[in-house]
Amino acid sequence: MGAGFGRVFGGLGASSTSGGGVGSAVPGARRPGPGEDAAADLVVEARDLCLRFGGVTSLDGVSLRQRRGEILAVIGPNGAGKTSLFNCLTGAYRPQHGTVTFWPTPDRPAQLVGRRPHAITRLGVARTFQNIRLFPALTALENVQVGIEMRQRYGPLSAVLGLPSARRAERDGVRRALELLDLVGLAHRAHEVAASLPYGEQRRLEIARALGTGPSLLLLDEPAAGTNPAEKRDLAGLIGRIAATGMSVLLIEHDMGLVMSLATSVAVLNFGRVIACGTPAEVQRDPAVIEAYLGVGDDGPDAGGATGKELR
Amino acid sequence: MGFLDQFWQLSVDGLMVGSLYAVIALGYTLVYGVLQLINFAHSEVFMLGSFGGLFAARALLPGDGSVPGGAGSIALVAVGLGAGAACGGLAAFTLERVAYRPLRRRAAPRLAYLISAIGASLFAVNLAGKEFGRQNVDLPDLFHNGTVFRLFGAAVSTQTLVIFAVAVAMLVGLDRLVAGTRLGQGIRAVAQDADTAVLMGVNVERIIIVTFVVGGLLAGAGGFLYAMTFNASYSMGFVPGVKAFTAAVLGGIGNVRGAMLGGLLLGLVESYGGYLFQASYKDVIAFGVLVAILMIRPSGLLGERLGRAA
Amino acid sequence: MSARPRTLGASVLLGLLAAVVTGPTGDSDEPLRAAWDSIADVRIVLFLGLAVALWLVLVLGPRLRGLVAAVTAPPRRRLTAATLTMTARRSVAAAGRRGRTVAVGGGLLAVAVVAPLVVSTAAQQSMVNDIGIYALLALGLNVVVGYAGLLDLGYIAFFAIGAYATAYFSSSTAMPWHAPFVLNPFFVFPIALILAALAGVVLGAPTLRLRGDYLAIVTLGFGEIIHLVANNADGITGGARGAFGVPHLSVHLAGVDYAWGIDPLPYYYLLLVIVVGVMVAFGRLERSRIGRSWAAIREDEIAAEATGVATLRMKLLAFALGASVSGFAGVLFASKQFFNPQSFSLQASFFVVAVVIFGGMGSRLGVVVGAVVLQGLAFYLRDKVQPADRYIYFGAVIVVMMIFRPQGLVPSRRRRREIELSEAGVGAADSLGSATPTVVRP
Amino acid sequence: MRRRPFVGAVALAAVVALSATACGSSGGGSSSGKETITIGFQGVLSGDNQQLGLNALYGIRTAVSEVNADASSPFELKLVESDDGGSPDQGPTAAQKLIDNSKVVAVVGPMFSGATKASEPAYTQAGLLSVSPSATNPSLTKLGFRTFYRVIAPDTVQGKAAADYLSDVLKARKVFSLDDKSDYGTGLSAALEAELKARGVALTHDGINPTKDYTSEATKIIAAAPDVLYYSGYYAELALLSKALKEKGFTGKIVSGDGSLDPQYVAQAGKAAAEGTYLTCPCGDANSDPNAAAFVASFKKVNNGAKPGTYSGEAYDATMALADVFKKLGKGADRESVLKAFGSVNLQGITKTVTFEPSGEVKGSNVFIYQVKNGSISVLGNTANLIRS
Repeated sequence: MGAGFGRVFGGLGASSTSGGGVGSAVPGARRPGPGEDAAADLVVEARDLCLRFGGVTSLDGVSLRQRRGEILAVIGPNGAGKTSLFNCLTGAYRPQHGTVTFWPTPDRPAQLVGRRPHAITRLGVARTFQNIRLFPALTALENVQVGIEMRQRYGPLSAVLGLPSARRAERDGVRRALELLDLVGLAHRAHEVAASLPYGEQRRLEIARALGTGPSLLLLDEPAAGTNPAEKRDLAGLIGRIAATGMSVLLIEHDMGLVMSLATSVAVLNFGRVIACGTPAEVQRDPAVIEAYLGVGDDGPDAGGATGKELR
Repeated sequence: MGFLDQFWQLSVDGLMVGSLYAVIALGYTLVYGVLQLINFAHSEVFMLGSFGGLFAARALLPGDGSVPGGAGSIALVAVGLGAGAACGGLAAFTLERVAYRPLRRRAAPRLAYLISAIGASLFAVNLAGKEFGRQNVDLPDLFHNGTVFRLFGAAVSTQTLVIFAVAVAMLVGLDRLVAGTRLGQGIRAVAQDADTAVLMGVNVERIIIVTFVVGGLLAGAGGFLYAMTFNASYSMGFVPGVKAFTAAVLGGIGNVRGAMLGGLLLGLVESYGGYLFQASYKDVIAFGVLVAILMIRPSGLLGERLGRAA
Repeated sequence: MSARPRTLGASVLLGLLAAVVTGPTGDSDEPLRAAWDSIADVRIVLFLGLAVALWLVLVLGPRLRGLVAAVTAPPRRRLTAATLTMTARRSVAAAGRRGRTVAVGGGLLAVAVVAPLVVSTAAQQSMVNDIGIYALLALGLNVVVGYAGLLDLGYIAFFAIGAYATAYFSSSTAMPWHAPFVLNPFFVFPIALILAALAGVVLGAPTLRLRGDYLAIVTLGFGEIIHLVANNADGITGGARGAFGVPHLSVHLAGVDYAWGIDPLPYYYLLLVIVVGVMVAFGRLERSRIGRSWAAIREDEIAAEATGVATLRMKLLAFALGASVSGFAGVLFASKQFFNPQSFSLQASFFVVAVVIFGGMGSRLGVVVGAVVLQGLAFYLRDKVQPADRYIYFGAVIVVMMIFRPQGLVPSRRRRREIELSEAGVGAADSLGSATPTVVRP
Repeated sequence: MRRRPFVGAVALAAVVALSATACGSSGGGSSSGKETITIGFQGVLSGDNQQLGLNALYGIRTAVSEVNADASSPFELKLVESDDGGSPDQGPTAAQKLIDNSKVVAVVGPMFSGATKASEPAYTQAGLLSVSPSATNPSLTKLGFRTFYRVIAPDTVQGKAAADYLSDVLKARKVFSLDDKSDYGTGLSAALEAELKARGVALTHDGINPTKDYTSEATKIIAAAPDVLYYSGYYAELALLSKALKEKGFTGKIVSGDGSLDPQYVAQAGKAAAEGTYLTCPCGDANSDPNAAAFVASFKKVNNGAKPGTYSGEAYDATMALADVFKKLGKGADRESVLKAFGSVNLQGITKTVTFEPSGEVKGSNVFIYQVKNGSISVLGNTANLIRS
């Protein structure tokens, strides 16, 4: 419990990327006001998601909206349902109730609930995992290639025969993968086995792999967990650069400094409900949020999150 | 003549065989629950147990081919069961030591265990054939009073009754063991989460050995029951082994009660199927039912957690 | 120090076991007689001597090791940062390695071309029936087990489909049920390929969602069903009588007339061409996006799915590809010789799995070497031990091999990395997960 | 576990060394100055049916040792074994093994029809005589294998005679014909059923793969209430079936064929269950025929007390017929001359008189009926005579 709330919001001092407007996560969940923000260019909207495991309710009517190009951070104490929300968005879990609409382009909404994860990825929602899930025995390059190549079309026969189209696709894939590795600063590690990379680099590699799938929405699950301050700074810079390209980023993060410096808006989850949302500054002042963070006892938000303990 | 006339008789037949499948299936399920490993050599544990029990019982039989009958026969069954269980347990212990433990120490990929088991199985089958001959070995019927009572018109012989009763007693006993004792607690703990179990002070190595041995004891005793009616031979393990494994999966591998249910069900399906169609199609029917059930319930009839079984 | 008496005990037990294994044959009237006779015999001195020698070697081993290690296999690498960096450097040096691979491959190919010329006809026969066919089967199953990480225990069923398709299409006498026309077996190759692949899809589509072990039992059931139906459907397949009279392969093309016959050698070279072709084709596949997708599925299915890999479809593809190779082999087998349902037993399926794992799953060269070594061993043992005892030795060799080299004879680079990593507790070596509760890892 | 690879190498070496010590123990060298003639045996020496292979092998060994013990014999026989596991896959290799050995001038085998069909093309090509003691599939002599002979009558002969006996002597009106779904079993049941059908006997057919559990099959048979159950298959399964039927109180008669004519049938079924079972066989039975007592005695002596079983007598006869030909040919018997001379062999064997049709089929086989009486198999007589009387 040691962490004071003030320190949580102490700020990291990295430059904030301003992109979209005010965050539009909807508190009070049940009634997303009709017409509210109707004109907004949304990238994803979850409505009234409910997810239960046996008797445990993990999400209890969560509604959330994110505008295109915005960095939306989802925060909340452990067990608040953040990762469950992610898993519902990416198809890993199927909520018992609720819808998730995703706009790959503004005029083409798609319903995500009920689709398999790979189909959702194909639509343009890419994710990373809280506990890094790379393909450990593949090289960094190959890891990214897998993401890129899932959009390629050449079949087994072309591969076996070595048809020019297949070769071209293969070459393009490698080039694109190297570009992405360069973006995350891992170009020099391209041929190293993923498992051999240091922790922070693995995090970045995972982001590169996600970018390889060509997403319009990037979901990052605690990207800073377990990284040291220097790595964290690099990471913040990287996320900023990615967002600067116009990418929408949905971020789960414990590290308040990172959240406050990066996010354009913040949604706070507790006990499977959205208890607050708004700009970082608004959320910071919200009494319900303060209550939630102060009331959770020993498992409270580990202030800086730098220890990465709550990872497990 | 119709199927319905024979329904009860076929049910009795099916339940007797099914109870034996269930006893063997427990060995698969226990080991699977703890190690997530298909112990393909379990069928040979069963075979060795059945030889052990059979030879012990034969050694005690009078040489003139007569059987004592009554209490004497019951005692013989007890001796056979004991010897079978002992041999089965020893075989399972040896198997774990020789074919599995070294692999576990090396954290070998799971398929390596499978192949090691196939190798061990080949070794055991053919060595048994060498040592005990390749003929089927008969145990005279220990009970010769035939039908003891009729159940809805179906004849139930003493032999059937003894087999079914002992098998059910073992099933219930194991269920109690897993559900209600400290040992069972340990087994369930390892099955659910070995990492946590070790933190809680459970000796995982010991639990693994014990699990193998318990499975072996059951398979060995089951082997003797099997040999009482069906003779023993070096190659006897394979078919009931595959059947029992099927039964374990049918019920939800890793689930003790599922194995029992799966075994009985498989016995019944075979019995009915063999009657309704050409008997050589009964395995086709049995496997067909398995596939159909897995399509509908992908984790077997009762799901798959050993820990949840109790 | 207490380990030493225990090692001695184990060595002696091993010696006794060896004595029993090589001793006389017993029967059920005196079940322990044979074992006793083999132990209470002069020969036991030899075996105990060997046991003691083994013990000495084990005890003095660590000291001798330094000497011997230089001569024999290099010690297994421990997974350290250094190893991983080394692995990485090796990857960088991929180009240079390619050249070496080609050289090694060429050498092996030359051996494969010359080998049958210096052995007996019986050995040639075995090189076709046992090694060649099984190498082909293993290459196909390798796609399923080694690449996609799925366990298929009914693989031989597709082989049966290929064989029966050949009988159906290429002969009007082999089976009661036959096509209204007769095709040269060569034309049956594509048909069988497609039929087997279709069968793979039909079996796989509903079942591939099942977890590893459930898939294993369902495929096992499928294999048995095919086997039993082939044996029972007298009016269609000829049942247990089998299919006699499938014509040999023959070529009548642009002036070339050649017919394969009873002589195994021409079949050997045909098989060699096919095996090498399949190896090359699957090599390309492995290095393509498809191979990488399989690797991704194998290593982390959830991450693969999240990275957009259509896991189910890729698994189905692996299944169908594997099946089609098996069907292909079936045509070859059926046109080579008589077959009956015995050829498609469950044991045969197990044996193909054993070849793949023994050789090194995921490695094309490995599984072929696996077929050569295992079947070669079986052939070698024919004359060396009593036929009835052959499989005792065979089984023992498999167990010993798995204990000391669970990754197989020639593991693929990628698989070796995976296994090293899994031993170090990172990731999974196959999509079936590890059988080891993580805590017992050293 | 750092020293594992080294230990592994040692252990592997040990295994190889041990298996090497095990080899080469068989085969005695000939001490006398006699010519040595080598014959081969191809049969099922591994797998589930290996007992049948051993039965035959022991029969051959008995013959070989008798010939070699005979001082008047101008030659000594040497036996080379080749295992085909009873399966067509291994057949060609097993056959080739014997063909490659240029010393082998004739082969006893192959044993199973499937393996025969797979192996015989190679024998025919090599011109190496093969005499099967047990392959009964009727088609075998019609497939153009010029090197194929068999000392056992095809299924058709036995099936017809058995059917005649069932309907004429046992007066069966309703027969349950059960086969084991093997090549042998289906062939025999098909021949039997064809004849029974022609005679208007009511028939129920069923097939069951060899298993140990005949409980529900017994229920099925009893429910059909046949006068006679004819089982086409081998003794090990018939024994289990008899036990199951006995326990369920089957009152009909049990009849089976040559595959079950083995003292092991009684041993495995138990005397009570086996009692009264009829067995048909186109052969004389060594164990019950007083004329064959000498054979039984020498069989036991040669084979560590084992009793002759199914196919032992046939294998013995086949070997003796070969020896007879060698004797006639005198010195310099080779594959070609043996093959040429074998068709005209005429030898009183213990299972039958061995003479051949040009097709390689053994001539005029009498089918005998046996019955288990007082726990042992005894001969009732020749079907033709039994039906007449």
